[in-house]
Amino acid sequence: MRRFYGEMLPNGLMLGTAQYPSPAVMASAFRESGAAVATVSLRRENAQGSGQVFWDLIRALDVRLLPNTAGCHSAKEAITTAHMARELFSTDWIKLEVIGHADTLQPDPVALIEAARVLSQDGFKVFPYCTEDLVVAERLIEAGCEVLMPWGAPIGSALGLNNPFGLRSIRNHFPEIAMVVDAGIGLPSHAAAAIEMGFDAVLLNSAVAKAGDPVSMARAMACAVEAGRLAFDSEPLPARDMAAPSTPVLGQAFLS
Amino acid sequence: MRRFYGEMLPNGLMLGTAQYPSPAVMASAFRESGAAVATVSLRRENAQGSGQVFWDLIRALDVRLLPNTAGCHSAKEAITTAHMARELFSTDWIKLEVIGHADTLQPDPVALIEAARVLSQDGFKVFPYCTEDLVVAERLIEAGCEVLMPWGAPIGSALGLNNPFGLRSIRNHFPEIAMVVDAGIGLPSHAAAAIEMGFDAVLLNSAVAKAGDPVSMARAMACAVEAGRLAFDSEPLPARDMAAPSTPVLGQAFLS
Amino acid sequence: MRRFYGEMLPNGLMLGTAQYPSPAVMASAFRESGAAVATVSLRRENAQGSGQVFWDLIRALDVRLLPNTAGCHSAKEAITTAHMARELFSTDWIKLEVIGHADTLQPDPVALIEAARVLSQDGFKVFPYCTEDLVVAERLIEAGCEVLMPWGAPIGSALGLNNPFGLRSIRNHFPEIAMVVDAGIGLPSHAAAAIEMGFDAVLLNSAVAKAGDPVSMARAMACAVEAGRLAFDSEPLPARDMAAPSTPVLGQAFLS
Amino acid sequence: MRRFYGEMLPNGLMLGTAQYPSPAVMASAFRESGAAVATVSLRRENAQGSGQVFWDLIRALDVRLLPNTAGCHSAKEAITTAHMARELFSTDWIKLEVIGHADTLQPDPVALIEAARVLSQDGFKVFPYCTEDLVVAERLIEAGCEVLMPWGAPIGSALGLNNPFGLRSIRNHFPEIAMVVDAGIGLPSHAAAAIEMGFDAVLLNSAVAKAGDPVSMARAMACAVEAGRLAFDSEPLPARDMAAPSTPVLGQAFLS
Amino acid sequence: MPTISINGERLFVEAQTLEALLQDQGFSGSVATAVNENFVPQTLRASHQLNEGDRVEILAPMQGG
Amino acid sequence: MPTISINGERLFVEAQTLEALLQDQGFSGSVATAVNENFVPQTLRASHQLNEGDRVEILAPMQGG
Amino acid sequence: MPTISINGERLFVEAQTLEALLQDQGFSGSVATAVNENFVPQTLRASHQLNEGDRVEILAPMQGG
Amino acid sequence: MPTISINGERLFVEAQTLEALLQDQGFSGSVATAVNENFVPQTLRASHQLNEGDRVEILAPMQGG
Repeated sequence: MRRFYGEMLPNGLMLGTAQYPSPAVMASAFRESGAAVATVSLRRENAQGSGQVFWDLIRALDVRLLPNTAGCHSAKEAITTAHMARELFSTDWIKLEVIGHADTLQPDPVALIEAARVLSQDGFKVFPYCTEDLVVAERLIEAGCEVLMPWGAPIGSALGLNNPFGLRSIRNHFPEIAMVVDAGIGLPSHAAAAIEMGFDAVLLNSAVAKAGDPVSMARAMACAVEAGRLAFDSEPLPARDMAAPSTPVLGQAFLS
Repeated sequence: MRRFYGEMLPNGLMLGTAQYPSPAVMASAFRESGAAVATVSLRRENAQGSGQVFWDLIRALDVRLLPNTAGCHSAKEAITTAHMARELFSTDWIKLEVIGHADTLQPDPVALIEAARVLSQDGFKVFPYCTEDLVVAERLIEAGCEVLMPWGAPIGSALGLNNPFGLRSIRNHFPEIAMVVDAGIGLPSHAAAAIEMGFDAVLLNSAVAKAGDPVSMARAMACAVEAGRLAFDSEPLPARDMAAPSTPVLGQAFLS
Repeated sequence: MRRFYGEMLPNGLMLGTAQYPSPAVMASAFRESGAAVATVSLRRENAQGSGQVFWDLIRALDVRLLPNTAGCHSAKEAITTAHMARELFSTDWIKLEVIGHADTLQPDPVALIEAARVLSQDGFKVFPYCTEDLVVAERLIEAGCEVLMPWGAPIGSALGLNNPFGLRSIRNHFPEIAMVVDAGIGLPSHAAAAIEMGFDAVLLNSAVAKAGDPVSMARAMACAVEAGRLAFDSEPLPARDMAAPSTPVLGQAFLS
Repeated sequence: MRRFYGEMLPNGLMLGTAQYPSPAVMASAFRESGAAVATVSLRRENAQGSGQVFWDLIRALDVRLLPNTAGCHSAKEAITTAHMARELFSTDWIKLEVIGHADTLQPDPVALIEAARVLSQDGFKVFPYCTEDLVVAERLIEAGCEVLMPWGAPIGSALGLNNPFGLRSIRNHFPEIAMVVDAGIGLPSHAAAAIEMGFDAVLLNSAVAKAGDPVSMARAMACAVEAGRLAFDSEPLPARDMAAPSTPVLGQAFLS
Repeated sequence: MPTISINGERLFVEAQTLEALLQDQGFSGSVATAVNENFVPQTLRASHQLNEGDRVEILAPMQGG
Repeated sequence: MPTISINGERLFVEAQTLEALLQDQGFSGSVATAVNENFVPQTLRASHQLNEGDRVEILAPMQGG
Repeated sequence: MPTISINGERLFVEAQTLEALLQDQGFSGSVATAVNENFVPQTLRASHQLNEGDRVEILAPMQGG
Repeated sequence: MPTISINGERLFVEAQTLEALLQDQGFSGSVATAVNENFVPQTLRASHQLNEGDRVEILAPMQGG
């Protein structure tokens, strides 16, 4: 498991904080899963200070925070939001989202590269939410990114890994870069498959928060990530087209 | 998780005992994975009693045994082997294998149904190794089987779940029957996917025994089975074609 | 393209005659597609002789007939139906269907093998509707079948080729046997893929008869079968994981 | 089938002119397939005028030409090449390729959008070679493109349609835009599947030129495109999970 | 006068043979016949005696997939 | 007395600086601020003069994915 | 003195019963037995007479998948 | 007498214009030209003066995918 901007994470599970039935359920999901990282966001505060309750809750989780720039549609907007997040959450980690398509929330590659360059120069440690596009990946790395977060499938779709070829390709072309499959993961088997391919972590939110039982689903995802990690490190048996007996054929009795 | 002939298993991992680099590695793989069931077999004994060493080892694992009839090519041969196994391993559980195709070790459905009928009448609790064929499944159930073991892919292929449609179909058509995906599993994501589909357990051997590190791969598989089980019980978010934001869009700042 | 019981067919399209909006549409679909074979069936005649109209229509198509035993649930029933069909349609070709599962119409392998043996001995040229099961395939060949008709997917599902691994496997294990992918084909790309794999023909019905425009869909399927046949005979470029330029790089200008 | 910059094409097959065993084979492949469009390129001419032979050959094909900017790595280079191509081939159609990744020849989205904008303003009818990225697609359309050419898989890979979800998505999001699946197609079933999804054409080269028999493979592709077109226009039967009999069950005999 | 079933319907019939039955019932076109689940070829219909309770199936060509 | 917009709502405010504005409007917890789409760090709020028509954004932590 | 096959090997043996055979051949641990492809339970070994040409299988636990 | 590069090869040439260069070098068929990475249309070749160090590209039709 690669380091994230020099930092070793205890495991490869990153979990979002949105859409849980209640704050208590969210807190349990984090406790039970032991997720290494929590993604958070920013919104307009009102005079009642309703954002502070969430803030207290999130600090109590005692987990690494990764603020995002969700909802930003331009580089400028994302850059300003990143600065606000850095001050507010006291971290230079930023999950850079620049929405390019309103329906699918697919990232805008041009604005993403631009924002990544500016933010990297401003000392941010940028985690760009991107597609599996190799060329955009290369530009993001040139822009200063040491981590990439290619999607598995559209946000909230629970479709899993839509383009396994593309994901294998991006993973293999940049062996030094830590990578997180972000978005689209719906089931533990998707998460395990991503880690088995060589990805360092997965980031998911709605698959946990919107499951019937978010807490046990969070645990399921933690198990899946561990399973994938162990398998990746265990040198798995390669698949092959032909079959072979798994019981030795020596000393076979003749009973027919 | 359904019962297996009335018996509750602690988890859905069944592990083979063949092809490990050493007996010690095998024992560790069982200890570390906590596998609920160990499959075993029979072979011609020599006067030095070399089978006894394995027997002592296997008893020390303190795990439920499931002897198989591997290598049998006819109903008659499988039936005789089952009787010998019952006496030797003191269990009426039998993994019924009747090989129909020498290359792929694919089961012979006709002989399998016949052997299952005879053995069920003789008081065996038959775990038939079969394909995803619904009609053969129905005949096996009529023959007395309360458990089915459809394959995922050819034995030793590590290809995973070759026919997800067929597996979903057999799983859904016989909701009362405990089912184990046997053969073909190569990675934790395969195992998790099987359990997520509603299968009660997976049985695997070479994916663990022939991995570079069988012990950690055994743990990986245990995690994957737990992940699948938790997910199945957590009412997962259904996949959908369209995308949705996982961050609420209320209170979005205007920074552009 | 292999022969079918010694007979060369002009092309690999076999088309069913059921479920068309009208007899005229059916006749056009056959004319426009040039299908080599028409499948037909039997039903209880009434005193008005309503079956005779269909019979006149079908004879006017001037196409090879392949009667089926659809709806039969036992070997006995299928055998009797086959005899009636032989007399009625003046052909010893019979598409042998023995339903094993009411919902999915999946074949009963045991009864299928039995009926195939009896009918082959009675001089029939049996075209058994089967699954991709290698062992059942071997038994059917032993029973006298020189043609196999494995399904692509359940009848009427339009799902295409559910288990490509299994289909490749059955195709490759019996290189001498003519094979038809029967059932499940919904689109021309499914039909082409089957022929590209080495199958000799496809048999389909609802994909054509229940399309919005059955006649043009029949033509589409004829084109697809021809495309697959030409490709199979053209030694296609093998797929490869890496990319290569399709424009020669010699003499490249420097304009940047 | 949509128009390409207002122009109706006789069919949806676009064929490359590179990599054939000989010019004569290339000419036959075009004649036999009736491809609507031929892609061509530019290279440094020598004093012997060896490019003129190809030029005479290509004019004799009497087919619409689509020059490309293959091998260009920057917007500037592609723009200059496009201008040279327009003069040389007397057409304002240009297949815009801007390579972003040397290994996979994946397009550079940033340079592609820039070049597309400049060329559109210069009166070119730009056919941009792109990925299935929705946001890049939108930018290309804003830049003036009325046609898009998303890839199926890396150039020369013959892998087919790597990301069917992504291709369906781009196809459905821009219903007015003519689209060609370019690159990656290896078999007729790939080409048919693209057209069945709603793409207007396919562009391929190595699948034909490097097949054992390029001429018959060219015909295979023409058939596949026609099959896909007919099917798309025939309102195909939708796929469904459950099975249905394709023979009416009324009047079923009782023979068992 | 035997009671037999024709295509699932019970009838009193005067015909003594399968051939006669077909004529009496007005079947004139291409049909195939089975009695008690056994095929009776056209050539044997005239000599095939019907018995009380026989189940006769008279089938004609139909559409099929 | 300038008219500014706070989180999209137009207000007449007396505060001359961003710091004063936050106090007057009762924002006491953890917030981050931007004026006219540019980030204003906490340390500069006291010296950041507000002008007529300024668009002030005051953001707090929230759930995110 | 009958010639029998034990696990595929032909031997002249003095033992009259399966039980005696196992003892004579030194099989002492956990084994299961079949004669001529039929299972012979442990409890019947003492009474199971061996005949010329019998095919005896003596099986022990082994690894399996 | 300027030194220019033609399709990547350096040459001393006498031609003063692009048009003259093409004639001198024997290019007679269908070609397109660029100088210093900028397209020079056929109609402007006669008036396009060549300078020391110019990079001239002369391209012809070729196969492409």
